[in-house]
Amino acid sequence: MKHAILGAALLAAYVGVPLLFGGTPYVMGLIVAALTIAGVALAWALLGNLGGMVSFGHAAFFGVGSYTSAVLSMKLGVPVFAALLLGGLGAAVASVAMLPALRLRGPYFALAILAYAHIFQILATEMTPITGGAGGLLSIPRFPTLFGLEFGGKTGGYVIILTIILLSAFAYDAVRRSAWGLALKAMHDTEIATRVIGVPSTHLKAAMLALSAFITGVVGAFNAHFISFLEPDYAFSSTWTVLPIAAAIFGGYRTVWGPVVGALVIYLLDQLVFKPILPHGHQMVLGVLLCAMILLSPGGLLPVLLRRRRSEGGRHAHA
Amino acid sequence: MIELTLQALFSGLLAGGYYATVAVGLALVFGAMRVINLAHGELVLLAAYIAYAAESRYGINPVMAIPIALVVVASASAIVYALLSRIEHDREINSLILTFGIGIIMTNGILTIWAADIHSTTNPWFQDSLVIADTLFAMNAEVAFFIGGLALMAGVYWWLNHSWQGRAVRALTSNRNAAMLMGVNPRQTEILSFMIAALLATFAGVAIYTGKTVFPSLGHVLTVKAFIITVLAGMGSIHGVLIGAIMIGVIESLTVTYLSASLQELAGMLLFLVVLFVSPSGLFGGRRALAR
Amino acid sequence: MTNALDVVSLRAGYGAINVLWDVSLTAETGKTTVIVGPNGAGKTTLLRAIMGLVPVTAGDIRVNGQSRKGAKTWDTVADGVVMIPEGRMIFPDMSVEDNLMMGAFPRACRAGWKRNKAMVFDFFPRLAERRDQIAGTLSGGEAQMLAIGRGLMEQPRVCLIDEPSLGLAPVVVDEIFRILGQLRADGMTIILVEQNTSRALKIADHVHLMQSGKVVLSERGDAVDLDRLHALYFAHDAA
Amino acid sequence: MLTLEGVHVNFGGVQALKSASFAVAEGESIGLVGPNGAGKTTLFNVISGVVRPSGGRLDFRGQSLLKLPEWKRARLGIGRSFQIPRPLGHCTVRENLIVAQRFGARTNDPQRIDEILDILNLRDKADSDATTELALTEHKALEVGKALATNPSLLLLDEVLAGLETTSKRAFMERLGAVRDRYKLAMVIIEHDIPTIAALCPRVLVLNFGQIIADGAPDAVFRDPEVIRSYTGETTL
Amino acid sequence: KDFLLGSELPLTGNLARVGQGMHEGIAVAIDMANKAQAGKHSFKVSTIDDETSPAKAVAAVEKLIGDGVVALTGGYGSNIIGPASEAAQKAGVVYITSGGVTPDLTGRGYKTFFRINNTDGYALAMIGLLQDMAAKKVSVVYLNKEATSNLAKQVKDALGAKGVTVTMHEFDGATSDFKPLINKVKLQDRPDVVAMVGYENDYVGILRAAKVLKPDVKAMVGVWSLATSQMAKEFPDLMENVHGTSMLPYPVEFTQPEALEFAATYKKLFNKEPDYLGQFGYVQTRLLIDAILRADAAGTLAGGGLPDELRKTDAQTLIGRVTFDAKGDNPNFTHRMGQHQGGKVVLVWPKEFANGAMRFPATPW
Ligand SMILES: Nc1ncnc2c1ncn2[C@@H]1O[C@H](COP(=O)(O)OP(=O)(O)OP(=O)(O)O)[C@@H](O)[C@H]1O
Ligand SMILES: Nc1ncnc2c1ncn2[C@@H]1O[C@H](COP(=O)(O)OP(=O)(O)OP(=O)(O)O)[C@@H](O)[C@H]1O
Ligand SMILES: [Mg+2]
Ligand SMILES: [Mg+2]
Repeated sequence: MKHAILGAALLAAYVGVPLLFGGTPYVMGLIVAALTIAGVALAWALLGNLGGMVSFGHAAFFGVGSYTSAVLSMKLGVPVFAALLLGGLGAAVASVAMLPALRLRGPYFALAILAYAHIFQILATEMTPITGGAGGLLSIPRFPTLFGLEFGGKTGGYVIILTIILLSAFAYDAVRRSAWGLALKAMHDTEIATRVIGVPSTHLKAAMLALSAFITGVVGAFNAHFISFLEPDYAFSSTWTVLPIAAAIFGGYRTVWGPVVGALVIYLLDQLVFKPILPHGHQMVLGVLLCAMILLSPGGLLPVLLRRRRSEGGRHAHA
Repeated sequence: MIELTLQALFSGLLAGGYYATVAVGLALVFGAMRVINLAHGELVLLAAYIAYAAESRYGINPVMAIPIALVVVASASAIVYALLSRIEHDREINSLILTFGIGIIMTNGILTIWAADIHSTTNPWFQDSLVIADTLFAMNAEVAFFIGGLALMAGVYWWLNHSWQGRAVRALTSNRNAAMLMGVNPRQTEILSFMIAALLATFAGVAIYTGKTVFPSLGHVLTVKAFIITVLAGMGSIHGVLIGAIMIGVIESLTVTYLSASLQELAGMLLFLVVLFVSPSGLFGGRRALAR
Repeated sequence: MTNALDVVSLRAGYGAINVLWDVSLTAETGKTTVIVGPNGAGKTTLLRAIMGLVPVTAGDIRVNGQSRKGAKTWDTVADGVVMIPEGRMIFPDMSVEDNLMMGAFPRACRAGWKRNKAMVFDFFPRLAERRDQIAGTLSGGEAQMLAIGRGLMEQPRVCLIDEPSLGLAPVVVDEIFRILGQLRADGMTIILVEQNTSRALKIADHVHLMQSGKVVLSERGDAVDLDRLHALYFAHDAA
Repeated sequence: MLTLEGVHVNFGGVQALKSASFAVAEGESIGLVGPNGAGKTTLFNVISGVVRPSGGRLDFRGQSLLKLPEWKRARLGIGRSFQIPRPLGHCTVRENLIVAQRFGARTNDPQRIDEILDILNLRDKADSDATTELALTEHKALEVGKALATNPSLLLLDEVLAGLETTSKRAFMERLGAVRDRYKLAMVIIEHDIPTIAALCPRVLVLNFGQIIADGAPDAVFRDPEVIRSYTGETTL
Repeated sequence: KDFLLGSELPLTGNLARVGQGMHEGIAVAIDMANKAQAGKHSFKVSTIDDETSPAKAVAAVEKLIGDGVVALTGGYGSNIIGPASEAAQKAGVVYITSGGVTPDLTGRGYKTFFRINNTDGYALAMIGLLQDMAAKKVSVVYLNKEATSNLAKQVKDALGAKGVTVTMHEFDGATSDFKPLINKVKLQDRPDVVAMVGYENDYVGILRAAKVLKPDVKAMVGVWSLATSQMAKEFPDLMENVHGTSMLPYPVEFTQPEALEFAATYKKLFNKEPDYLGQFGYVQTRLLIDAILRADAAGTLAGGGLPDELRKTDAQTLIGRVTFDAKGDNPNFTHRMGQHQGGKVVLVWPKEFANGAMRFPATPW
């Protein structure tokens, strides 16, 4: 039963959506953009939910991932798909520079990561020979055509980002279900208490930071090849932090799929519904929507949708 | 050379004063409710725009506009509080999104009402230069609001640390139930601190309107800066905010003077990280019990 | 004469979990009422319910004959009804001295804070030594002393005390019971929850035994026999 | 199995431990008593790695512990409880024990977890939220449970019996004794209840102002005038 | 016949002001075209806020093309225009702009991309003015964005080649206190002229700092958004004697009928004096409309003839003569320089367009 639902959903996502919207590049482009946000939102929520770390600087990973991949493919001719993974790796390596920040908690950690994002952005601006400086990189190689499938277009991009998100979500879910997941959840408020029962909490947190950075980096790299353009202000824009956070919390950041649902709903509602109605003030509607969500359903959208199915779920935050 | 350095230090000090006036309200609200008010910068901006409206429409001196702005900002602040206090679960994270949403609404509201143009006071007195000992230069507005800001901060510091209500504010964040057992009325206390934060925001807004320029997207910038300084200070510490803000102001102006103006943000961020790595809860963050 | 406190058929608990089942008891003005009972019986919950920290679903609480059901904690405190919680309920980020000052927060107590602080330091010299220490770093026993001292700063007329001897060294426990005796002699109404039954009974005017959220025995202090009381604890286990 | 030599701990101006030295033999039970603020909890913190001493030696089964992080010490077999209970956040009681077992003991043995729940009388509460739905004494029991679930060979218990009423305390002590004997645990137990200590531990250490002022059999130690003056007062065996 | 034009512009966020400015110019062009063509043709523009995001700009272009627009006018910021015009190129739809001046944009050689202004035109004006002033030492204070640093470097290279001592000072967009920087200029560089390359709030910050520190210079010169009516009104005493690029004087002294009509329409629609952003938006849209009408008359519009028709443009406009080269750039573009004088903006360079005398040396303090 469960497998049947999963299969149907996958079929709908991989076949149904392209069939429906493949003809309208505008809508397809919006869906890809929404999924890009969703990917970062998922990675952010992974770090927040499992690592207990709220980050205000995921733009750092996004930017490092996109630059790594773009530069590798442009200057060293690395194949685009390989560069994509190396972009993720680059972001994970960048997260190593943030290890000292793991000692920090709460807002201290959140802002330390933000500081990193700023620093990386300034470095990207100043390292002109590699990054093209403030002018950025134009004409980044697009995704190639493989096995007769054209990945360079909107639909191809959609298939790639969808796959990235599915794989990330499965990885997230696997970690969450493992003993690691339990220990990570347990660590939030009482790290010392977990350490004295044998949990190497710093290692676990570092691993989650690296995993989250990797996913974000891959998504950033995807975006670079999809948009085919990069500049520091764009690659490290706070949008890559702010929107995913809003999306994740909107959708329910304690669930695996909440951030994805949240990103799709927020982005598509905003662009497809509010923007045509209120061309100038549609962000205001987004603000109202966020506030209303927090006040009316603090657990996020997904838990609301699922509430009917699970009668008893309110008592524990299902992580 | 010495002249250059002295002016850099002086400018940094004054810039720090600006940062501090913006940040201190954020720190106070965090101290009072453990809530990071991401709409704080927008409240500051709102005050600035009220001052602008008062000046451009009725010719009121920006300083005289403070009471008017205070009424508006305090009302906005009260709404923020009313909404915040409805959050029951996961307050720390949910309040972020709530206040972030309020910030978006306010920024776009300001954009709709006042358009995207940049504004600043037209009263020349504020920008006239004030020269100290022939070597230190500043604008009248900078010095006046620096001194005023210091006085306000000293007042808030005293209030928080030495008055009965201020102590209750701290007690409430330290242990809410225990504070209630001491006879503290949480709502009343929280509203009070929100109103004081509104006063600080109003002051900061008028300071920015007279000494800098204002435009709708500035609110977000102010929030981020204030947030960074609050964390650098140690969340909730008032005197830390002043010291942290001045540190940032001075390092930035020294970087401009001796390296490059495009590296000043980098210098500020590096300073921020270094401080956090040396002292993980900021300059004056509370020491917490390790384990019992 | 009205009682300082009447609890009438009180029901209270935590959300879906009800803990107190129709608890009734009274505390006479100026007398010491001791509540004993096995762990988890609901003693702490009862005190918290009286203070308005736990929602009451049925029944009534009266202070000096006046209903206080649904009253806010801070209003109850302002009326002189004070609870001394066990030591975890201090203000961990504030100094010892600020913790004590918070005890004097109710308006009626502010004037006397200096005198009361001196009295507390007199009772617990250890606190005087540690006055500037952040309370969260105190040892368990020191924190317990702080909680008691802070409660005394509130100049209670009716004082609810939850396990004051918990975690204290025997010498300090002696001191605590000496202080309680003195307060009782001064005419304070005391409601004491205590596991150290034999010590508590010595100062009790009235004793209530709670079990599984109910009061199963109420007797005058001098009528209570320790062995019989403990036997009743067992009866619960068997049942 | 555990040796401390000249351990010093400073907190700002406060000397919490001054040259503390003693040894625990395999399977030995020691009662640790002393006035409030004497440094007992600090001693546990040093052994479990939560506090780094400013000087001294600390060996466990011939290996120095000083450089090891908390979690490695736990895996070596040092289990501890916290005086102020620290349940794991967002977890049920059972999940608390599972984490301790998976990481501390690195095994997966649900049966043993049930066993621990039974010993500690926590069966009814197994699925309650550990942070918000327990009474104080249940919290303390859970503290012991977390330590036991790591399969320790040395158990450090900080006032886990405090607040238990007399009958439960006796029952709890008996079960603790049984566990100790079954798993051949060494145990150091901090408690202010003198009869309990005397019944459970053949050896008692008295700490005062960070120094060990008495070490020996209970009846000898509790007759020491210095101990009576600073600690036991009117209370006697 | 009804023609729908598309426009993608930042209407919110950091660039909201410039986006609005260009938007107003576009609206004026549409209004005037509708009047001129009344009864024959009508024009409409559909505008989408790109929120200063390349992805959203691309989406906007795609949506507009999906809605059937004839061509696109607008765009602000080279980084946004790049991907947006690429999407237009893919669909073979004309994209005309004045919002991004970097050579990279025209360097791509797109068939459908047109631009009426460029960095060279700004640099030429600034260099020309500085040479007229016979400045020996110049301090260039510039924002570290792409367009600004390109321009600054061009000025430096050109002046340096002529033996002028040029010192460069880069600053970051977050800078709000320029006193340390200006103090450095004052004490170390001691230039004749300070050249500013940034945006409005940077100019205000720099000029305020200069007004406080009073460096011993002969003139303050800037580029975009400086010699505007808006600045003259908002910061009267700060702007006095400051030079900046400006196509038109303020108050506008138009002589050509077209210019007069432009100013009147602008005033009618927005109740304010037109500024340079409006002029550029207007000019690019007018040229586009002219080309559309020509192509329509020739019957090539539906067959993709618009780019060719636009490339044939050779017109005298508010910003001077406009033609397009093979890459879509306007090689004739040179800016003019204005100076704030007593609440007005007087054109002072080049001579042939000047409507007043340059005050020199002169500073706001
Ligand atoms: N916050 C809570 N949420 C749910 N249940 C609770 C909560 N606090 C306590 N309980 C439950 O209520 C019951 C009574 O607890 P209470 O603390 O009142 O007991 P007590 O008599 O004070 O026991 P002790 O002697 O252990 O202090 C216990 O079963 C406990 O598990
Ligand atoms: N971080 C700290 N800063 C300052 N003093 C501290 C700190 N931590 C502990 N202390 C002090 O060190 C002393 C020893 O504390 P410890 O907790 O070890 O006492 P204890 O023997 O366990 O007492 P109790 O029986 O009351 O639990 C206490 O006086 C305490 O106040
Ligand atoms: Mg209790
Ligand atoms: Mg202790």
